[in-house]
Amino acid sequence: MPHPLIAVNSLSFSYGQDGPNPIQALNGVSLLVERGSYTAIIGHNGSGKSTLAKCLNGLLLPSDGLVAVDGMDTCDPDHRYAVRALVGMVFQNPDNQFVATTVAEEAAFGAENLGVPRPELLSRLEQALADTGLSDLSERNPSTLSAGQKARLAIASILVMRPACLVLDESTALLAPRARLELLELVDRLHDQGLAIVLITHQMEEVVRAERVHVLDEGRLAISGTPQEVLLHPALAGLGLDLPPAAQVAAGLRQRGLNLPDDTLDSAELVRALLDLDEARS
Amino acid sequence: MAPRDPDAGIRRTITAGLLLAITLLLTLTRIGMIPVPTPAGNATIAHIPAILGGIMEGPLVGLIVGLGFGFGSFMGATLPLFKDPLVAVAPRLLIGLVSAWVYIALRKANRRTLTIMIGVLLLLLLAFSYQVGMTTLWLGIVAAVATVGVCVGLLIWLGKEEPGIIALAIAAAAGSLTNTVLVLAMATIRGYFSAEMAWTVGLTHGIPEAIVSAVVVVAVVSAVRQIGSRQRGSSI
Amino acid sequence: MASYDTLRHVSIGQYVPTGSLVHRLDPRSKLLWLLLGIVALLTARGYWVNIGLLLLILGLVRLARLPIRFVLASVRPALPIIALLAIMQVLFYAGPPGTVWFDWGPVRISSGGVRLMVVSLLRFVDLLCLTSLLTNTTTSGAITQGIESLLRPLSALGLPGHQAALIVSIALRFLPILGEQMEAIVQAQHARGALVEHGRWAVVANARRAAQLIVPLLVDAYRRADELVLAMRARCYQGGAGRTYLVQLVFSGRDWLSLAAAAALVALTVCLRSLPIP
Amino acid sequence: MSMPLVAIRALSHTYLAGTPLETRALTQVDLTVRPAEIAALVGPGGAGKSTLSHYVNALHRPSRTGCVSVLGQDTASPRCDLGRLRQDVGLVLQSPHLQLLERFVGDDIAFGPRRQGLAGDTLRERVRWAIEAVGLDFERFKDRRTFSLSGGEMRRVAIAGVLATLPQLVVLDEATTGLDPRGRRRVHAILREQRASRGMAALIISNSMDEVAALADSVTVLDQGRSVLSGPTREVMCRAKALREIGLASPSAQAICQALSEGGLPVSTEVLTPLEAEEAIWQAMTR
Repeated sequence: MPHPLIAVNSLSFSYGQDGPNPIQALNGVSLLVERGSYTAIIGHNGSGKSTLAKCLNGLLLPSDGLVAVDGMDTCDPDHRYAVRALVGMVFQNPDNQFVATTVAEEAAFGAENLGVPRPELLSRLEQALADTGLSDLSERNPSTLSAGQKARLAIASILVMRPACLVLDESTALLAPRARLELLELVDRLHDQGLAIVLITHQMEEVVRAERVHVLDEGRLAISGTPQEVLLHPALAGLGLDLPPAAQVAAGLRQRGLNLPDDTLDSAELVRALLDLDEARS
Repeated sequence: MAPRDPDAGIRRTITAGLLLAITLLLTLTRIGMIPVPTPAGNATIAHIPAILGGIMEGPLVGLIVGLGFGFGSFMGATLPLFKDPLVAVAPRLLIGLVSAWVYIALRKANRRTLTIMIGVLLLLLLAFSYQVGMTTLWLGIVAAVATVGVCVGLLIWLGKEEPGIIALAIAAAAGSLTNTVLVLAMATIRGYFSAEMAWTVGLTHGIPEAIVSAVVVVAVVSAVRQIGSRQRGSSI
Repeated sequence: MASYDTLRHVSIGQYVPTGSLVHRLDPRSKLLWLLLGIVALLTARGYWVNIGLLLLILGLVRLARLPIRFVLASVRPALPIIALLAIMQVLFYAGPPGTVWFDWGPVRISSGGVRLMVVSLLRFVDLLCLTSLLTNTTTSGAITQGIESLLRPLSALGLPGHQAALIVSIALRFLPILGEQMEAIVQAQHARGALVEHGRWAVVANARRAAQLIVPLLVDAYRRADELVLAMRARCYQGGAGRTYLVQLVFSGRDWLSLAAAAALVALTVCLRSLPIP
Repeated sequence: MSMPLVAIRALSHTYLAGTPLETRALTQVDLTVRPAEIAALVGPGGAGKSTLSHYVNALHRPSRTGCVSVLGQDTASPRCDLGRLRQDVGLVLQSPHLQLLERFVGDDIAFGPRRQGLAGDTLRERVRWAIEAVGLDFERFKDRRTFSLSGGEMRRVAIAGVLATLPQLVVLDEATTGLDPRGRRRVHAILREQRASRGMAALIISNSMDEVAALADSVTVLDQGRSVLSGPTREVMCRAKALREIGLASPSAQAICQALSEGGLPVSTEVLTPLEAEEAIWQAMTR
C-alpha cells in the first residue's frame, strides 16, 4: 500500500518545552494529506495553524506523536532534506525570506541547495518562472516587485525543488484583493497540475476552493470535512470564524424560507442558484 | 528530550551577517558615531553589534563583526589616529572576543561569586586610579570616584537582578572597555596621544560608552532570548 | 520634512540590472578591483590625486550605466554628521604641519589640517561609491560565489570559505533593508510621541536618537534573522557542501584586462606619492 | 457645519525630490475627516495611502504644496504643537512590531497615558480597559514580553497602545490585516463604541472592501497618488465599474446583487453588507 503524502498522527507540540513554562500550541492533531489533494486549514489567530504548518515539513519536530511524509518520519535526520523538498512551504511575508538580489537567483535557491545539476537546474528554473508568470522579470531585484509578484516569487522558489505538496501559510493575508485572487488562481492551476495544496488561512471565502477543510481551535482539530459540511456546521459560529459573505446571504435567505440548495458557498454559485430559482418560479 | 536543532549553524551565519550589516550601517552612515569635542572626535555605539555577536553567537562571530567595525572606522576616519590600522582595526578584533570570554566565564556564576569579582575589580581599578593620581592628581581623583560609583551601582543592582543579567552587563561593559583601552593604548604607543590625553578620552568616552553598551545589550538579549529578569512583569 | 527620506535609500546592497559591461564582468575581478581600489585610495596623497580617483570612480559608475546621484545617495545620510565633524576637526585639531591661516586661542586653521580633512572625506566618499558600484552591478549570488572562490586557497587551512562569503553577502544585501528599517523605527517612535524633535541641539539629538534606535534595530535584526533562517531551512539550505550554482563564474579576457587596469592604478598612485603634487 | 478634524487640500508628496530615485507618492490629494466620523482610505498597493496617513500624524509635514490641518492646527506651521497633536491623533502603522517601545505589554500600553500624567489605579484601569478593548485578557497579557507576541497579538497591542491615550482620532494603517474575523469584529466594535461614547473619529486604511463597506461612513479612493473618488460609502461603493478599473473589487454583497441584476433579477444594487443583500434579494424574489 502506498504511503499517504503526509500523515499526521496525534501530533502535539509545545514551545519552550525545556523551559519552566512551556506553551502548548498543538494537542493531539491527526490528519492526512493525500497526493494531489487540496486541503484548507483554518482557525483564528493563535489557534496553532502556523505551528502545524511548520510541523508538516519538519521545520518543527513533534513534542509527541508522529508526522510522516511519504512514509518518512520527519524526526529522522537522514530524511530531513527529502522531507523539506517534498513539502514546500511558503510564508506570509515574502520580504523577510528573500536571500538573493535577483528574481532568478532567488527562485533557484532551493534547487541549488539540493545540488541539482546545472542543466536540470536551468530547466526547472525556467519552468517555475513560467508557471508563476515571472519569466520576464528574472533579472529584476525582488525588492522592486509588487506584493503580488513577491508572493508568486516565493512560490516559484519552492517549485524548483519539485515538491509534491505546497503549504501556504497565510500567504494571502497581506495582499490586496486583486493580487490575492491572482495568487489563488495560480494555486488552483498548480493543483490542476497535480500538486497537493495545503492552504492555511483565516479567510473563510478561501476555503471554499478546498476539497477538505480542517478547523483548528486552541491547538485541537475542532471540525473536519468538506467545505460544505464545515460551513454548515453548527459549531462553527462558536469558533470565532465568519461565514463567507455569499454563505451568509444564502443562510439568511434559507432561514426566510427560500428553497436554496446546500452547495451555494461562493458568490458565483449563489447567483446561479438564485437565477435558476427565479426562472423556475416564473 | 528533543533533539538538538540541527540547523543552528545557519542561524549563526545569518545572525553574523545581519550584525555585520548593522555595524556597517552605523559606521558608514556615521549614525553610530556621535561627534563630541574631544581629541578622539566621536563617541561610538557602533561597537555594540560586535559585543552582541560575541555574547550571543560566540567568539568567532564577535571577531568577524569587530573586524567589520574596524574596517568601517578605518575607512571613514578623518583623523590620522584612526587612519592607522593598528589603532583602528586591530583593537576592534578583540571586542567580541573579550565579551564572549567574559560572558562564558560568568554566565554560570552565582551572586556571591559576582560580588567577590566586583570587589576585586573595584580594588584593581582603585589601585590603577592611584597610579594615575600620582602623575596627574585630578584625573586620578575623577577615576577613583567614577570607579567607586560604578561598582556601588553594580552591587546595588546585583541585589535586585538575576546573576545572568549581571553577567551580560559585565561582559558588555568589558567588551566596550576593551575597545576604549586598546584603542587608546595603541594611540599612545603609536604616538598620537600623550598619556594624559588618553586618560581624559578614556574617562569621558570609555565610561559612558561602557554603560550604554551594557544597557543596550541587556535590553536586546533579554528581549530576544526572553530570559529572566527579576522584573517578571510590567509595572502595571 | 525630509529627515526620514535620507535613510530610505542606501544604495549599497541594491542590485540594479542595466546590462552594462561592468555588470558582465566576473564577480572575482570586481572584488579584486574593490580590494585594489582600496589600496589605491590608501596610497593616494594630496588633493589632485584624490580628485582624480573620485573622477575615475564616477567614470566607472557611468560605465555601469548607473546614475551618479544614485550611487552618491549612500553618502547622504552621513552628510550632517560628517559636516559637523569636519568643522570641529578643522577648528580644533592642529593637524600635520602646514601654513597656519588663522590662529586664535584654541582655534587654529592650517593648510595641513584642511587638507587632511578634505582628503579623508574624499577617500570616504570614494570607498562608499566603490562598494556601492560592486553591489549595484553584482548579484548577491555572484558575490557569495566570488568571495568563496577567492577564499578557496584559505579553505585548505580550515577557514570556512562558504560561511564567510555568505556572511559578507548577507551583510551587503541587508544594508539597504536595515536602513529602511531604521527609518521606519524613527517614524514609529515619533508616531507614539516617543521622540521629541530637537531643532537646534543637533549633537544631543543625534546621540539620543542613535541610542533609542539601536535597541529596536538590533531586536528587529534578530527577528529578521529568525524568519530568514526558517525560509532558508524550508528550502533545504545545508551549507556549502554539495551545492550547485545558477551563476557560473567565467574569468575571461576582459577580466584580466580590468585587473591589469586596477594594478596599473595602484602602481600609478604609488608613483605619484613621491611627486610633489599638492 | 462643524469644522473637520482633518482637512487636507491639494497635497502633493515626492520622495527624495531632486534625486534619480524621485518618486511621486501623492498628487493634489484632498481628504476630509469630520468629527465622529469613520472614514476609509482605499486604493491598490502603492497608491500613496500610507504616505497620506503619515501626514495626518505630522510624520510628514507639507513643505511647498498643499495644506494640512489636523484638529485645527496647521501642521506646516512651526508653532504646531507636535507632542499634543500626536497624543490626540493615534497612528497604528503597518508594521506594528516597530511601534512597541517597552519590554512588557502592560508598560507599553501605559506609555501614552503615563505621558498624559496618569498614575496608580487610574493608569492601571486605563491599561486594563485598552487591553480588553482589543479582545486580549488583561491578566494574561500585561506581563507578556512584547517580543514574544505573535503577529496578530502585536497588532492588537499596538492598537491598544494607541487607544489608551483616548485620542480624538485614530488612524489605522491596515491594522486589521492579518487579524482573524473575531479580532476584526472586536476592533470594529471598539471604534463604533468610542465614536458613540465620546465622539472619536477614525481613519482606516484597508484592502478589504467588505470591511470598509461594513464600517466606514465615507470613503476616499486613491489611485497612483491621486484621489479619484470620494464621498459617502454607499455612493462610492456602488460605482463598481470605476472601482474595477483601478483594480479594486466591489464589496462581495454588492457584487452578488450586481451579478443578479445583470442576470435579469430586478434587485437593488445599492447594498453594502450581506444583511442588506439578503433583504434586497428577498424583496426581489418575493415581488
